[in-house]
Amino acid sequence: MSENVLKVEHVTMQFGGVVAVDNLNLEVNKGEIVSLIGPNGAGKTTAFNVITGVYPPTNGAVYFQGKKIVENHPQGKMRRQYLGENEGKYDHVIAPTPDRITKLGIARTFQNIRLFKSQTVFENILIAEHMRRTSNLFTATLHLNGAEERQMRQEADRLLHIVELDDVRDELATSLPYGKQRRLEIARALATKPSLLLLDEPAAGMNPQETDELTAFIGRVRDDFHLTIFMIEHHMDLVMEISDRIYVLDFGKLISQGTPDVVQSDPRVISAYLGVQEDE
Amino acid sequence: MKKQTEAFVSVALIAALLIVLFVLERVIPSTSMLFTVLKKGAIYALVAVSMNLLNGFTGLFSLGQAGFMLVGAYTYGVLTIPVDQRANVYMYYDGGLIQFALHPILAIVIAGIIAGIFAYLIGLPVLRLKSDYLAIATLGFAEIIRAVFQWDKLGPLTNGSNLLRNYPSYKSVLFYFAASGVCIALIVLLINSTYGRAFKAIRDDEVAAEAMGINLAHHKRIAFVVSSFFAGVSGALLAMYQTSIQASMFKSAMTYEILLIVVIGGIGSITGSCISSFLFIILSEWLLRFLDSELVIGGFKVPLLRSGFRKVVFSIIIMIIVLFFRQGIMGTKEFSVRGIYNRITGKGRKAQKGGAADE
Amino acid sequence: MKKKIVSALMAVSMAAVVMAVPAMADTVKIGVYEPASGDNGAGGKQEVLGMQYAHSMTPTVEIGGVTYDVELDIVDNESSNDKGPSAASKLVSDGVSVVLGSYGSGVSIAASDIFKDGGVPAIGVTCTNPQVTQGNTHYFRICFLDPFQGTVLANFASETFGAKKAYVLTKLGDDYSTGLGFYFTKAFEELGGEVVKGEFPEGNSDFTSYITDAKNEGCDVFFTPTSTEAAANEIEQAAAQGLTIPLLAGDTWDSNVILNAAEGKDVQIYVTTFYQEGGNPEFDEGIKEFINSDSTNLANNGNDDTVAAVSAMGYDAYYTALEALKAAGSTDPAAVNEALWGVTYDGVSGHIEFDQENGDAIRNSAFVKVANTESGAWDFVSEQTISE
Amino acid sequence: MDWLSKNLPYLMAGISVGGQYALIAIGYTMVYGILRLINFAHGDIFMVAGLVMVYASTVMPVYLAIPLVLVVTVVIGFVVERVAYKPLRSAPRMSVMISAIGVSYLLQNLALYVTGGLAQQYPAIPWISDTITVFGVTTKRVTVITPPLVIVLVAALVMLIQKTKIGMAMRAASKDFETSQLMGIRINSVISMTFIIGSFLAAVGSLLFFSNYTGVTPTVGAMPGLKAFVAAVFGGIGSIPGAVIGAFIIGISENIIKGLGWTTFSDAFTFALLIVVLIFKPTGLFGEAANDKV
Repeated sequence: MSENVLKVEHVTMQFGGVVAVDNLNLEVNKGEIVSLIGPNGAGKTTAFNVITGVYPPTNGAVYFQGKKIVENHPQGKMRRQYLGENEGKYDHVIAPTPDRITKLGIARTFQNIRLFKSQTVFENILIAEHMRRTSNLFTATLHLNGAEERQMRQEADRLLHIVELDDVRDELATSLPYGKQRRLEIARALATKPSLLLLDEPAAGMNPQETDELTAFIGRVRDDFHLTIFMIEHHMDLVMEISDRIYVLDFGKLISQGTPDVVQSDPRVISAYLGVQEDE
Repeated sequence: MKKQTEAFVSVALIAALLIVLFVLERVIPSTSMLFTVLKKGAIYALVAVSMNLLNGFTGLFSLGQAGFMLVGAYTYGVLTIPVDQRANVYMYYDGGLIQFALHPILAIVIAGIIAGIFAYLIGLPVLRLKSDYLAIATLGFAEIIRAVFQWDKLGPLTNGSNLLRNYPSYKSVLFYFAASGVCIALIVLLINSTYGRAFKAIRDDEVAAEAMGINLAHHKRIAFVVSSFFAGVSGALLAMYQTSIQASMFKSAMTYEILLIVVIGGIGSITGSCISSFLFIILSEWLLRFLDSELVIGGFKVPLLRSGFRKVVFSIIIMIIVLFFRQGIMGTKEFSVRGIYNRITGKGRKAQKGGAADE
Repeated sequence: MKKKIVSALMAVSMAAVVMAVPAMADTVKIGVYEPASGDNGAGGKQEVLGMQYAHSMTPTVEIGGVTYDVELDIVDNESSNDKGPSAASKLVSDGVSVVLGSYGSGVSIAASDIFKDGGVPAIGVTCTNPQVTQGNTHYFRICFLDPFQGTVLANFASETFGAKKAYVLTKLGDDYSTGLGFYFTKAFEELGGEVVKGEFPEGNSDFTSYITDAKNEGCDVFFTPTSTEAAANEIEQAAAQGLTIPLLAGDTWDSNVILNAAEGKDVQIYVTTFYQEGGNPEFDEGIKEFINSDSTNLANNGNDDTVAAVSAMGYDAYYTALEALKAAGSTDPAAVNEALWGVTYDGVSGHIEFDQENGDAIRNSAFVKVANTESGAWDFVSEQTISE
Repeated sequence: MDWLSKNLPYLMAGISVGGQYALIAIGYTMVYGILRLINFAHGDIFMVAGLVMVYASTVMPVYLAIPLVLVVTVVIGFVVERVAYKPLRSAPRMSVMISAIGVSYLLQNLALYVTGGLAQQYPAIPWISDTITVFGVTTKRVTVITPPLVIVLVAALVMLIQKTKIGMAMRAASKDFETSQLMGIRINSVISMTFIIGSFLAAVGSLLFFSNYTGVTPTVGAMPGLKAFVAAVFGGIGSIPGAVIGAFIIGISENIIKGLGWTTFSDAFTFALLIVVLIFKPTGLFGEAANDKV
């Protein structure tokens, strides 16, 4: 068995009567770039949200590096149930809130860019350092953590340099052109030092040239940071070029999986995307 | 301009302000209205900044400020009334339960802590609520606290519906500026620390902040408790300034007033809150008072002027600010030495985020 | 742009402040610290009317051989313990020699230390709570006190109605109300009666449940020392619910607000008060004329010319202040404060003389009046005295 | 029978107050449903309606004064929206809420100025204000007619919203503000209509409320307003039946609390109830759950 970083097992997510994700099973192995594709409303982002702890799933579990990090709870009130006190009862880690998932090493970006609007590029990156602080409220307030603070800033600057955003360091994040905002969001996710990076439509709204740049960027990031990448994307050029494997989701169900070549020629995928043939 | 120079100039300016106040106190009679409004302005600046920490910097819409001020004010009053005065103050409750008195400074700190404890307990359930719901729940809590403090059965502790008074208070305006200044400085330091960055991240985007590994519940609670701590301290200062307090003063109208100050100053601007609280207090308590009395100039009776007109004019001014100057006095900018320096020298316009007043 | 507007506003208000200060030539200022709005606005305005009438009668005073013009410096304390102190500071900062007021004990207590710190003596007009003057040397008062008033009312309830059980309804967070309720309860229980307590919060206008409570408990009297604002609602609802037991209240209810509310309704209302119309015909006639001469005055008196006891008290307070100024021979507040201890004055409401402990008027009688719901006037019932 | 005549007054007072809260609460809930705005000034509009009646009745007979009150209140509601809220349509929600607080402040201070700070006695409206006896309990007729009147008005309102074109537009706007704009709904007239209906009901509520509790002061609207808002949240904001049921629950429980002798906490209890509901059912009793889109 190859070393899987992420394993999603029988995950079902229901909102009221709507089944957004239906019995999803998938694996992402170390060092891979895996894509999740499917038509709009197929439940891709919902799957991401389950993995990152935004919604507790109706059923199923998520494993990260072999540890169970998310599982269903009979009442669906997992958050309350598992906040802290029950942690010791399990041999695996239960980390249902997004911040704890992030601390475990899963970072993500969002479909509709979610940068910190009122802050500069530098500050956006710097925020990720917060979770690694060793100072407490008092030492931080009284600025007794000078060394740590300097280190945080150095780290952030270093990352900015790597992603080539140091020329816009002090610009407001929202004043950047679209492509750079995307890159900043990825950089911000990288700042949390993840081992798994989830990208939600990183190329959405980009022109071909920007998409090409992004493709190169993602590949470079994977290599430089020794990452595993799991990504939702619509740009087929990008997906086919970069992905090691692809999962296809339609109406919440997995309909196909495999290497780009396999998926590309799968008739179920074609019909899901074109949609109409079967109905006629 | 170098960082050290900047810090030095800032400190020098603050020192100059204190010296001016010190001199003023010796020149102008201490009963002057000037000192009254300065004291109250300093207290309101603190509570406005503490509210800004929540509403402006953490994005938590809380309307419980008056409630926490009440807790602070009562804690201060209850703990500092001299023992020999207690029989007099607690005359309906046989001198009350507590028979000791603490040093005022100590009591101020405890006032903040007790308010913080209340906030912690209240925060456990309500901080899970979002925006308007949080606002209405905190407003409700302030009302509940008020009723509890007036409860007859707690009379031996809180003196029920009756005033607390005869506790010690500092008269000098310098004390209020120093106390309020230290607290505001602490809040500024907090906002500029890594915690402050986390608060701002939460304000800008909760979901993204959580994805950055920031524990929402924990940080919201910190902001709520810290804000309430300082509201409690300002309540204690208000008690001192008023020389007597009663739970019925701390109505929701008080919270609205503070909220207006924050908005007029600019949500997310500390200096804005300070400037606007002084403006607000000076205008409403002092300069506009003439509108309340009839005025005859050269045999001509100025129309409209009579009791209550001051408030009408004042509320119209507020509406104009709210409608036409939505950013308030400062927006989210800060008034800083560096900002002025850059303005004068024309340097660093582009890169500066925290520039001077209005650009 | 914003800055310009703000500075323009500041400039205008500054200018207006400067203009508002009249030329000062041999003027003595008497501060009037009274509510013109809020719960006690109605009473405060009537009290001020008495002072204004007195001022119109005697606008000058001779101090140390010089004739001074008296100027009334009136501020509104908004019936609020919160806004009161800043109004009081305004008076102190204006340099008044002596302060009159306030109607309502809470605001008086709240401002007490402001006057003390400013070194200005104050003469309480109708604030009856003991705490106003207790333990300070600058607050005096010309009316009776709540322990006395509460006892009078308890005795009255017990003697006149044979009451065994009383419902006491007070307002939460109101010193006057809870204080008088406390003293009534104490006296009534000493007489062997039983008390059922109710409290209503600020802003409450629904009293039906309290009235039902009183009925269900089988109370014989309904004692409710509250502001007139709440009183109007209470009377209305008591009448609507057919409350047959008498309503008893303290001095605040001696107001035409109560008469208007009670007119034509089936309720019995008894109050204790400082002055009964007809007690001094000359004064009555004069002040009625004063009230009727000006539409503002008439409005301030509630649109009729019933003489309120508080107006008589305000009138007496003004003259007491003049006596003190004369005795002090100076407009210096400290001197006035010193002189006040020895001031005596025979006013329309009776003889005024301060005890040497707290500066309270030595008074041992109160009038009991009943609201005549047909004529809309107060009828005299009795003069109650308590001899210790 | 004895038990009934002892306890019925609490219940009747509760139902009657509840009905009056309900009429105010509908205004809150409709406005919130569309604009996501807590219209803090709504309670003060209720107060202004009371004052208009006081002054109108001194110069004209009651049967003319009542329609005048309704018209004037509606106009005020309309104007407040146009002047204080419409310019802020694109502003952050906090600004609009502050504007609402500002309007509330202004209305209260204007009332303070006009009345000189004194409580005004509400005129007795013939028939409604008469004293009657129900099951041995003496009360005003208004107490008895409030609940049926509220039900009739609410039924009419629900009909309006379900059947008419403007009602449909309102529902669309409260479901999705932006999209309904794109669909060609004239959003400004929908919002104005909401304020008009809300103010109209507040005016009717004020007629009933002040006939029972006759003192009109500048701040008299604050507490009923706040409680009506609590009722709206309680019932699930945006839901009209929810607001009405919430209002009745609050009115009744508040009076039961008083009847139990916990008079100190009659207001506090309302808020405690609210917080409990919000914690266990954050969208109120009948509110729809909405998930944040991530």
